[in-house]
Amino acid sequence: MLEVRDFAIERSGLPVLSGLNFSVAAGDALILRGPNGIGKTTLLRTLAGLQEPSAGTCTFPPDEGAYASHADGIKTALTVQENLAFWGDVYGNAVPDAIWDWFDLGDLRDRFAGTLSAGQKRRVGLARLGVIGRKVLFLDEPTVSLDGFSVKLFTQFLRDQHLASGGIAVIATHIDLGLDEAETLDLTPFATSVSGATDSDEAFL
Amino acid sequence: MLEVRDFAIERSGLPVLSGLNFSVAAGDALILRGPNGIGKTTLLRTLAGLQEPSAGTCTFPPDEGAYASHADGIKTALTVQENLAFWGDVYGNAVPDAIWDWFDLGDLRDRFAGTLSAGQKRRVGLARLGVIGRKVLFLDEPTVSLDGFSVKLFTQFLRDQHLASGGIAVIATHIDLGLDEAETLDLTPFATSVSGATDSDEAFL
Amino acid sequence: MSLWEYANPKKFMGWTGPILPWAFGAAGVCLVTGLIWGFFFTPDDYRQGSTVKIIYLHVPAALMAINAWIMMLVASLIWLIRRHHVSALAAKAAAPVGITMTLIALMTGAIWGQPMWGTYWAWDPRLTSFLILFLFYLGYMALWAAIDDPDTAADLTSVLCMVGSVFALLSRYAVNFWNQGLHQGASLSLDKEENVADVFFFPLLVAIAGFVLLFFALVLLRTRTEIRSRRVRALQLREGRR
Amino acid sequence: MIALLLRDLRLATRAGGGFGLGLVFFLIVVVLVPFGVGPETEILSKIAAGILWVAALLAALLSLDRIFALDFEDGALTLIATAPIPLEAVGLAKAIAHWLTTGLALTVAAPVLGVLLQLPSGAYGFVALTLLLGTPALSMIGTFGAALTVGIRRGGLLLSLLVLPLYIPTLIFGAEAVRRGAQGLDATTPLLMLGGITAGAFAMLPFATAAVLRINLR
Amino acid sequence: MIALLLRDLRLATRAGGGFGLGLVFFLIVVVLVPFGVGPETEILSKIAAGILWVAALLAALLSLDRIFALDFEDGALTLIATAPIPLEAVGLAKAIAHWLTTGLALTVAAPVLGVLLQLPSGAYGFVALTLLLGTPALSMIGTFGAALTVGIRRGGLLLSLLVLPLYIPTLIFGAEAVRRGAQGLDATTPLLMLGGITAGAFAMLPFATAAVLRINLR
Amino acid sequence: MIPDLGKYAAEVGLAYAVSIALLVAIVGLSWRQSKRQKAALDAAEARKNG
Ligand code: HEM
Ligand SMILES: Nc1ncnc2c1ncn2[C@@H]1O[C@H](COP(=O)(O)OP(=O)(O)OP(=O)(O)O)[C@@H](O)[C@H]1O
Ligand SMILES: Nc1ncnc2c1ncn2[C@@H]1O[C@H](COP(=O)(O)OP(=O)(O)OP(=O)(O)O)[C@@H](O)[C@H]1O
Ligand SMILES: [Mg+2]
Ligand SMILES: [Mg+2]
Repeated sequence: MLEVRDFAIERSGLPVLSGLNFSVAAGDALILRGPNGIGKTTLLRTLAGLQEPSAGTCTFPPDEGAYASHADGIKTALTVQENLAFWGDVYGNAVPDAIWDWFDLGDLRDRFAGTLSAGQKRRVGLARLGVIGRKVLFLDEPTVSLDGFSVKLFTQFLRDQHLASGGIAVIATHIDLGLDEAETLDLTPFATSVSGATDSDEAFL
Repeated sequence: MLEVRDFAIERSGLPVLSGLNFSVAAGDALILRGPNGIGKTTLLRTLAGLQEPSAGTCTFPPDEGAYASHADGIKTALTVQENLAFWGDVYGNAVPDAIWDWFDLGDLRDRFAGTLSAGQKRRVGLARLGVIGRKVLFLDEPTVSLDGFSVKLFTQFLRDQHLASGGIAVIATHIDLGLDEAETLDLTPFATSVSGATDSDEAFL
Repeated sequence: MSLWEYANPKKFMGWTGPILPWAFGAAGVCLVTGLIWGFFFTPDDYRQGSTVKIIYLHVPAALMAINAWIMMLVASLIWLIRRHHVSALAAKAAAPVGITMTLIALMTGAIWGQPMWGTYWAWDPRLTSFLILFLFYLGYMALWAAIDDPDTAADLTSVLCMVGSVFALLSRYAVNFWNQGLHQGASLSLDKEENVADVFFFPLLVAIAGFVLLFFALVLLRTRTEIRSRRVRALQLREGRR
Repeated sequence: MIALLLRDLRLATRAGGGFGLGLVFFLIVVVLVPFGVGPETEILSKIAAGILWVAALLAALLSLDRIFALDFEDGALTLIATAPIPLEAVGLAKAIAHWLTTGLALTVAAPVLGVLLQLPSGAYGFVALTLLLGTPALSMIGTFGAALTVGIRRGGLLLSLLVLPLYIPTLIFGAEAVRRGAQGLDATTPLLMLGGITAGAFAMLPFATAAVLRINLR
Repeated sequence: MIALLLRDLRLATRAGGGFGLGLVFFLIVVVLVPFGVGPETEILSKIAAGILWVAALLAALLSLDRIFALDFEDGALTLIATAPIPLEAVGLAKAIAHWLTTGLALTVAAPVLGVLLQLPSGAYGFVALTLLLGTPALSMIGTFGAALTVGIRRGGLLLSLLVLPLYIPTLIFGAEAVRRGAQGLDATTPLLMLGGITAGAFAMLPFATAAVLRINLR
Repeated sequence: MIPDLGKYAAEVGLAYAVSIALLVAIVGLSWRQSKRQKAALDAAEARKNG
């Protein structure tokens, strides 16, 4: 259960979004929408705890959050298998055997990650989510560079593995994921009006 | 006029696509489709002359090609305006005033490129295409991270500015650009069977 | 009303504006008096000849070089603990003044060294530790300059200032251990017997007061500039938004 | 933390990973100096110990920017920061990995390269001992510096500028211990100081590193 | 080409751009050496000229990886390669920009830093002269090396390894000219050689740089 | 009125010249930056209000 109350966020001292209230129940996904620059990335980073909100609270079970951005931290000098095994070790999990099917990585298992195409690399990045076994996922445009088939694979993983086992996902995306049961939140109305001031700058305004 | 004959390409000595034949007339666009890893990126780089084809020829008016990849060469320490002006200088063109409208960059003009969101940055990268004034564009997933409105802006630019003035565009993409008049080429049938050997390796086979 | 209220940028601009000219005025008066007194109206030392006149620049600058760093350390701590923006900006503002003082101390010292020790530079501990201090200032300023986000820059430079202070002390001990010095010991102690003669001492005091006041005035002026630039930045960012 | 350490070691030993390059840089500086100062044995043997220490320090310094920058650029650092490892442990693991891939190799190589610089024979043991005691401090201090500059693109030279003054005490005590040792003087004090700096660095700097990383990832 | 040169200079002078850092590195190496070899004036003044040259060389070396790597990472290099500038001109522009931001500053600073190393008074002019003649070669050779390693992530140390042997002739002639000059001997031959290396580098290496860039961008 | 500085005139003069130059430089620099920033702020303020 993820609960966000009176949330306000800023980027480099500039207010970005405010007045956010929402909650996502276990097993549900929330899709964030909004034009470029509205603050989706900033919101996800703040929810994941990488930066402080300027107001409000975000609660979810401790040690259950995980964040995935564009840059998926794949080491080009390690093989796909080694990359995933590392994240398994960090989170104290084994790499599930099924993961190779979930993300159609069987053939790429022993390739160095540096020799993958853009979409293949992305699939490895997403497979990390299946390895770390976190319940609350914050995903920033997860399907960039993926072809239609891979998007389906990913949606299927989310639905059948992650959400089905009581997981939560908050996803920022510009395309249609085909995750019809998920609620959608348009961020446009929450954009902070220009006159709002944040902690760090209000002193100067 | 772009003409590609009996084209075959390789990546790190491994054959990727072969037997490609197509031509694109002035004022037309060609959309490349195909699953991840089929070789779209490799094909575009080869067409643009960044690597040699393993067979066949690609002809287009000399000094008219331009390539745009994911990495759009934007300097984070320069402002948007300075970034575009640099490319204008390199190609000997002035930055057209209309560019700020075409890509909705008016407000961002004096921002440092490093402080833009993913989509805003992408828009700057695309605006470069309007500055350099090249006729034959090879675009690799140009709309990644763009919201629906920006995708429309881009399609509009392609159609009304670039193609309308006799330009050519070859575009690899996984999403629907709404460029309905463009032909589509599915690369799947051209994937080279694994047994094919390339120039540089056949000596060892 | 707590004392901290004066550290609010608006308040700060308010109360510093009027005293700024006075600070510069007082600094100018003290500096001119001290230096003219020292340069024109003091006798030569029997051992050092007229070079003793360099003391009126050298010693105040050396004192302020160290004090500026200490002030930056305190300001950094205040920023880290209480997050008063003016405090971080004052630390930033002090660094260029501090490095100038360090440079003056180094250069007057070097010039003094030629007649006294026969060399512009010797790896004397006092001199060496000033050189190290110069490097710390350089690094600190470079870090400020390299980071775009002002709060991040303030945080990082504050940590650097703290860690750097520990290592600066360690360096001081290390260079003392490493080489025996040529430089004289402190003679500005309260213990009267070791003190320089009064003829040199009083103009020196006035010059020191001048340097202190000048430092104060410059830090005020520069802090005001930094506050303005933060405000410009905030306004510009705001304009840049749709 | 062990997983991170092992991964870093594995990455370092892969192609382009940087293992051994620190060593090579050390070798090259040592080789360059005689070309610069000329071949006289007598002068060389006087400056040998000092040059070895300076070269070791430069070699350590130049491999610092790999510590965090690669992980930062490909996003791994953000992910590690949200993983269940305290950032203090991350800093420590990184410093240890750096020492294992750089400092240890330098320590082993220094006596060998001493030959090129006509190092006096009594000094070999001291060079190895002081490097063994001192290079861990170089790695830990450097890790702090690398964390400080991680957000800055190509912060490599800035990193050097920030870290070098922090390295000076280690250098002084290290080189001084060798010089005293080689002349048969008592080298206890500098050796103790060297050990003290290393111990102190490992006791305090992981926390500073974590704090600075947190700020930079914000 | 002018556009590229101007952009590079502008980037270098922006925050985090690296202008002046080469200089600072030079300063730091010069400062470190006495800490390593000890404070004795007599030894220092003997090795001063050589150390200055070695330090200048290292400072130039360490700023090399900025030449192409930044442009490569953000894709600008690919775009420049398909732009209507010959790659030879790109190489030349990069080398000139590097020299203006590094070599020139080093040349100016070297006599000042000579004071710290107790450089003999007769040697100041020669240090400045040889650096002025020699550092352009360092920039051009380094640009070639940077082009060679541009595809390699964090190739910095590898770059040093590749470039250093190429730098050795410049170093030898440069340091030798200063030593002879300071002792009042005839320094014409090493000075001529130094000039020759620079001229040769600028005549040939832009082409090699362009060729290597072409291969690396493939 | 200029005091007799003896054989060290060059040194003392140089020391004073260098120091005063540096002091003037830092004061001038601070002053110029202050003016610049003030102008920039006034411009930004005007844009905001106008
Ligand atoms: C670059 C070189 C030098 C540096 C960095 C330097 C640094 C300092 C510092 C930090 C002080 C203040 C110490 C204190 O008050 O405790 C000082 C004081 C002083 N220095 Fe230097 N010094 C240098 C060269 C020289 C030389 C060459 C001379 C003359 C022979 C000299 C003569 C003095 C004197 C007379 C004092 C006043 C001592 C006292 O009353 O405390 N210094 N110097
Ligand atoms: N550096 C490399 N070394 C070896 N093989 C590579 C390298 N880069 C890509 N490949 C392989 O070459 C093939 C073509 O890759 P390419 O990047 O052209 O695909 P793509 O069609 O652009 O895919 P995507 O839609 O995922 O971007 C893939 O099978 C990929 O695994
Ligand atoms: N480093 C930065 N400094 C200052 N402002 C920034 C910085 N990064 C982003 N911004 C601004 O903060 C706002 C929110 O950016 P954010 O990246 O969260 O947008 P987003 O919704 O993820 O957009 P996109 O769909 O393009 O990825 C934007 O207006 C952007 O211009
Ligand atoms: Mg985003
Ligand atoms: Mg691709």
